[in-house]
Amino acid sequence: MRGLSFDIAHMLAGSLVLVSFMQLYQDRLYALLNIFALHAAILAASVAWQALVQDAPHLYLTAVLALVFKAIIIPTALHRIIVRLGIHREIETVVGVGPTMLLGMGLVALSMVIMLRVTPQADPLAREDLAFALSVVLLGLLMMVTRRNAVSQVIGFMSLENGLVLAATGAKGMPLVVEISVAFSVLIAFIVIGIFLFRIRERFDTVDVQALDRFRGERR
Amino acid sequence: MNFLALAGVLLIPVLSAAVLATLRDYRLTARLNMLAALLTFMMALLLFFVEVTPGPYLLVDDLNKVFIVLTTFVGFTTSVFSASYIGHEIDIARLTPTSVRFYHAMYQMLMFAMNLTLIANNIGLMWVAIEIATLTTVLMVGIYRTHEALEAAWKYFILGSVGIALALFGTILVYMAARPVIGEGLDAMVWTELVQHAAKFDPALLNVAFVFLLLGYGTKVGLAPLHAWLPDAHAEGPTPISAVLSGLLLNVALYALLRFKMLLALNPAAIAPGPLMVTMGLISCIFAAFMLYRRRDIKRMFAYSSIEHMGIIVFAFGMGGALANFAGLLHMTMHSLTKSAIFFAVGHIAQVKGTQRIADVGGLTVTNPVLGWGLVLGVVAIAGLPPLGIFMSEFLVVSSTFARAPWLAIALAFGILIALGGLFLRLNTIAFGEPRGPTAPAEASFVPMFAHFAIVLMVGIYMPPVLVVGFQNVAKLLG
Amino acid sequence: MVLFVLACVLALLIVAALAVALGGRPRSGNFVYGASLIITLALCASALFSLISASTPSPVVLPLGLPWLGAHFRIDALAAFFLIVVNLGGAAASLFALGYGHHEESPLRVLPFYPAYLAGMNLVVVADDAFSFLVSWEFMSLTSWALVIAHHREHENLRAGYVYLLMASFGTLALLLAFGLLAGADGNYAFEAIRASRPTASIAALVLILVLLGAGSKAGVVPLHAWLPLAHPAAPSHVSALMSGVMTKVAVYGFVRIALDLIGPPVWWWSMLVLVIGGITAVMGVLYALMQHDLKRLLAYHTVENIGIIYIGLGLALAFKAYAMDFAAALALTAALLHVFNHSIFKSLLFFGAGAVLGATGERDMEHLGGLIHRMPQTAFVFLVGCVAISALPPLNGFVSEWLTFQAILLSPQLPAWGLKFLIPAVGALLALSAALAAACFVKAFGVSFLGRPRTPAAANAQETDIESRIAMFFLAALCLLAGILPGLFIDALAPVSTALIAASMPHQVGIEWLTIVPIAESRSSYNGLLVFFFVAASGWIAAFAIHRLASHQLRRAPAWDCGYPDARPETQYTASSFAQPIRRVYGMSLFRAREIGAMPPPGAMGPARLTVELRDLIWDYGYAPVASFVGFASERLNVLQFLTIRRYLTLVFALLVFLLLVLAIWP
Amino acid sequence: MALIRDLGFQAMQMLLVFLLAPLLTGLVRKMKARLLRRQGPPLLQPYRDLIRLLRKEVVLAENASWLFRVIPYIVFAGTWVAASLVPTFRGGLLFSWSADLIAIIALLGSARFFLALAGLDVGTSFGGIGSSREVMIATLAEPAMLMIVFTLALVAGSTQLTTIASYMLSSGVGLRVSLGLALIALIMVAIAENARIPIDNPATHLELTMVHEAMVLEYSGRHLALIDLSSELKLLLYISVIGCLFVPWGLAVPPASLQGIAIGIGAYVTKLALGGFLLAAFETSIAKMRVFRVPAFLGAALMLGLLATLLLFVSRSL
Repeated sequence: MRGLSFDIAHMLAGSLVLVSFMQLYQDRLYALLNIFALHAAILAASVAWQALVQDAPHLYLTAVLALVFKAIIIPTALHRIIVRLGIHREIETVVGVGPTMLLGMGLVALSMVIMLRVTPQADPLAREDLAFALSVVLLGLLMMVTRRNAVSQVIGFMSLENGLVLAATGAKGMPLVVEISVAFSVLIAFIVIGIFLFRIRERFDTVDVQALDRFRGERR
Repeated sequence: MNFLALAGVLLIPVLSAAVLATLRDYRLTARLNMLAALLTFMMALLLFFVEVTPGPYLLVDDLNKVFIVLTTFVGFTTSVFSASYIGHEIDIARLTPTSVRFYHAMYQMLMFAMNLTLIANNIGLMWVAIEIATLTTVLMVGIYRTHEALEAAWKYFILGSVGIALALFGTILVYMAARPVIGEGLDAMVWTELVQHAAKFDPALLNVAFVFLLLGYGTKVGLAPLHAWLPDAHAEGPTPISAVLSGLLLNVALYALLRFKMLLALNPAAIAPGPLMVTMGLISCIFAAFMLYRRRDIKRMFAYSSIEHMGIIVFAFGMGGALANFAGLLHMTMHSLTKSAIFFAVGHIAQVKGTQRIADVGGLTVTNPVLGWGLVLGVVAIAGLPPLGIFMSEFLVVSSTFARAPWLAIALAFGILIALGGLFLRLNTIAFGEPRGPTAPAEASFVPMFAHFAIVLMVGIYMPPVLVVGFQNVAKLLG
Repeated sequence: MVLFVLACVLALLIVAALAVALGGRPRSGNFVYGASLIITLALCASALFSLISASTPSPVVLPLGLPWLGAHFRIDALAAFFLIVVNLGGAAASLFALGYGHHEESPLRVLPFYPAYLAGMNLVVVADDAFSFLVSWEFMSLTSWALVIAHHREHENLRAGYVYLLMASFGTLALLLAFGLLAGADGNYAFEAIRASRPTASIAALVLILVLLGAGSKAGVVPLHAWLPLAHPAAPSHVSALMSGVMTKVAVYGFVRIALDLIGPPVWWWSMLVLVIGGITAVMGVLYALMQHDLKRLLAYHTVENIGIIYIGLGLALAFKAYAMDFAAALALTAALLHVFNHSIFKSLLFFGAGAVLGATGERDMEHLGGLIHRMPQTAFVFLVGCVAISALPPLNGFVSEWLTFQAILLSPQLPAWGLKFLIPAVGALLALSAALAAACFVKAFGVSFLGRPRTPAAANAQETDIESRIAMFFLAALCLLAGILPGLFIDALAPVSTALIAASMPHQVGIEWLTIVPIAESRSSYNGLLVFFFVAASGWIAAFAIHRLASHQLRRAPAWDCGYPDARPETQYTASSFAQPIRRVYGMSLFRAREIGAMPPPGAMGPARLTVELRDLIWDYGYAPVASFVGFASERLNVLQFLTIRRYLTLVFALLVFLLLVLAIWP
Repeated sequence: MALIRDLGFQAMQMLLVFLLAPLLTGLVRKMKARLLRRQGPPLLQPYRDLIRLLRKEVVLAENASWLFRVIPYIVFAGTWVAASLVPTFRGGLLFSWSADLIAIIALLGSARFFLALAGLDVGTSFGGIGSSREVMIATLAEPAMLMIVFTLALVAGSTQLTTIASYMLSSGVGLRVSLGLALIALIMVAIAENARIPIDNPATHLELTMVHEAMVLEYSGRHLALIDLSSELKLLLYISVIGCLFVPWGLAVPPASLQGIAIGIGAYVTKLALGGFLLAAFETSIAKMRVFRVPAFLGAALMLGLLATLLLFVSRSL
């Protein structure tokens, strides 16, 4: 049993990294949203599997939380925002897709090298999980950096948080307090973003971060 | 009795935040806000005289005892200042009464979050507290709803959240490193446990954790490459918030970073955190010093001065050794007192002159002498000129560093000199010369400002022994 | 004794605080200046007593300052002497200010800082550990900065204050680094501990260079002097007298205390550094002074020259001490310290004179003065005495210290170092050149502003200054004469100082008959100020008596002869720049790129021809301007970082994260 | 008893110097006239001029101040004291211990200082020309003079004139390059200080050339007499300094007998005459220099003095 549970957890975490790559590839907002929903779903599955393996009931709660909020509610809300703001047709990547993917590969390699230095006596599951979590975080950050549109930056930020949840659940026995708080903060963060988007929408008639920059303080 | 004090420091802000959220009249809420801050400060003072056994979630030791008192004291004086400031802002209709109700509630939540960070024993709880502090300040920075305010808040939110996320990842890594040694569950998150077993942790994990923590909490401290949110948040937010941000939040974030630096210092195999902090401190000190020259907004200038001072403090802790650590702790307290006092003065100046542009403010010592000379005293203090306290810490840092690493000390001295040049270049136009702009006298409370300057002057000349003993054994603790 | 001095310093600070409280009322000026006069006189008396009685220095430790160290205060012979210099200048300035103070239109900006400034200077001299030394050193600069920008309405005063504070902080940081080196990593900052721990040769050399930067910039040594002629004239006259006459001496004290006392036995090549700097400072200072036509700037630049002379004396002392020629070192040090005393007297006197002129005419520019000797006879006489003293002419004190320095130079062939063998004659020539140029400079200063015909109505109806100012000036003039006539008294008073620093002092002077002073040996050289003065006075009296009896007494007033075509218009007189024209042609061409541009009107046009003199301050153009432009350039380039988009800031964070992770990946 | 004798000698010296000065100037003028094949004024003409001036009334400019009237007395007193300190016929004078060579130069410096002030007092352009040029010449002449004093002090080991003279008499001095350089420099400085031909023309009133005359243009009567007498005294002083330092033979040694004194006076008078003749010859053989070439001339003197000092610093024997 030991081998199988490890392989499945390993497969789920690996697929999460794969989906993060797919996110980088997208340049349409709608597609990006759907991929993000898939990303959240895989995260929920992985968390659920971890709950099963570590027989820690509280993880189920996190899995459900992740699935309901991140896979369903947030994508639909963002979908409606995109329709209202009418920004679904813009292509807003900064660096071409090719170099971004190369950079992504480099980041994953880097996180592997770093995590391999961790001494083997820590159980291998933790080491693998952390490597994947680190790559998801780095990819999320890369996505925030290479996108101009505020919504896609928010999605990048969300995938970064998914990486965090993956790492948190990977750590066996991490007290519940942390998981709930992680979820709690994600929620709050999202609400705040929403408020901002609307307010930003109300003020600037567009959500492109470029437009925001023209109103930087202290004109040069 | 001791648990009462601990509980008080946390519960009073939370309860008052809830109460303030419901009340409507802003004069009442302002006074309540002051009362709550005063009560919290009393409780914090109590902590000084009472021995508290560190529980799984809360901890009071020499390091945070001083900072708790400092945070609550500055919180109280800022609430006194913000009462008169908000009153004036509403008179000139820059703020609507509803947002003010929301403002006072958020103010108390911020106080709660900072107190929680300081006395949290559980690193996860510490992270949550900092997250709450970030979110509340983001909301308060955007309270004016002008374009620049929103842009500043949005920038602060994005950079802050990314920083916080990295910090969380660092915290998780610390837990992962602690779990095989201390065992699963709550104990692996309790700082006092971590300190005892730090030597046995896996060094590679600790290194990665420290990198993430340095970047995560470093963003909140405002070190050079990660500082981008700080100037705009200070300039566009209401001045009491700039005072709290500059005076307290930077210190609290640095306090969290120091907790983790202790862990790393205890583990010999891990890389030494010193050089990393020294380089980042030096870069931010010199970078911020050069940025002072082109500033056209008075609050943004003092924000860069905060970055510069945080650079000096991180440099001091990076250098390590009893003398440098003592200087760093002293500099943290002195800087928060001086910078918040300066922001009190700047707040009134902005209200009297109706603008924050340096070009439109002139001859302050002629039109409002008390305010003008208060600002001059503040700039003299922040530039590190003697009788005032910051000179003592800069004296210790530069001279103790010069004996060990001459080039670093020369670079730091160069940064301090450039910063002094920038500050006084602007002070000449603001405080002296022909008066510009409206010359109405400022009806405002100068008590908090001059209280801070009095303390800084007193410490510059004679340091009370209780403070000295506290700092000295913490300095040994920091390694 | 130390406690008494500290009590007086505290009293001064209390007076400063009171001045803030009752600054507004008219009589407050008299109270502040009167109180500081009394306190400084008390301090001066106690310092004189402690110097003469050569009592053992009893250190006092107060619980202030660094918590684990406390603040150490001690008065040894050196400190006692400089206390006298500081408080004598302070007392004279306070007495002068009693009268002159009424001209001040914003007293609240001057009164509180004046006593604090005096307190700061006294503290520097008394401090006995690095921290309290630097705190009082910078407090002194801070209060003088506040005084410099007292008249903050004129923009150039603000600029002067800004440049001054920057240079002062640069000096303090240099001193801070020097003390950091001396105190070592574990930070034992007390002077006792520093003296006990002998630094290695390389550290001592580095400390000397840092002290030259730190104390040198405050004293106004040439490359670092640029702030002095800006700041000193900007302050009110009694404060600029204090700054020029007294603060530069405190800077010299700082240099002597560290270079001769704390570092330990000097190495011979140190003296070459100090001598070169002293020589260049002396000549450049007086050449700059010659080119000025603003009276107070001229005096400020001239302070730079006298500091050069003092540093030449100190350089010689270092050289002799390095080769353990103690008597010669004692002579050089006594010459330098005597010049410190003399300069603080006659420079304060001259600044008081300039202040009186400014008060009476409201003009500082010599081109707008002239003929003041008729309107202000007593000020003119006293200013003349000051000019004669500063030009080192026999009966007065300037000549004595310069003569002693020459005697020290004449002793130097015995120094074996080859470098010194070539350097000292050159420095001797520079010293002689600067003495002659000083005489030229003060002929111009006195002649153009006091003699001739008034060039402006303001100069025409100037009134004599008030009585207190004149008393202060006459007191200092009398002191100049006394020091010139009876130098033996002052040299013996300095003996304990040189024994403290060099363990040897000049031979006892008072014993020698006729009160002559003999620096080394009877056969070598001796000078008797009293006899020379008496001899000149007697022969002058004989001539006057003889002419009074034999020659005719008729005297007739007539228009000036002027070779047959008298022209009474004041424009025909020689002005400051025309007086300096020959000297400018000789020295100015290379040093200041002096150029005279004559603008002739087109033929037939009746416009006047214009002659403008264009001088460039090379040290400012090639020393200070590049630094300012670098800071401007750097801040301009870095300013871009303020206006990036959020995405770019994130890229910064991301890049730093990846870089640090790479460092971890490659870490061994 | 010794004190009175010394006082007597000092008074004799002062009187001798006072009387011989106009004679020397008269001699120089006579010599120049003779060299130009002119009759020239009688030897005692300077005495007559002085007496004439003493009897005439003083014409003062309207805005001349009290300083203008006091300066002649100061200048005369300073020059007279300086002249009487230089050993002429006998070394070891009573007051020579009160001031050494540096003090004498400084005394002359103060006399020049006050004279320059007198030039500026009346406020005419001529006074200004004279003072500014005089002061410019002084800035180079005085350092050169001090360098010469350094050379002599290093050779003789003292700055006291009597000690130097006695050292020069002793065999220890020998022929030295530095002393030669010092002599040439001293002659150049003497010419500049006394406003002789190449630097300034004592006889002319041509505005562009005169330096010393321009300063004293406004003086008349008894004041002018004093000024002329002091410039004559200065000429005598410089010649007696050159005589005492470089041509010391015949100088009576302090415990000298009457016969020694007589030889001393005789030697001194011959030295004066020889000096006067050489000066006259030199003046007639050279034309006046443009004012702005004077710095080159005096710069050379300063360099010579510095070179001499440098040589002595480097080695004792040069």
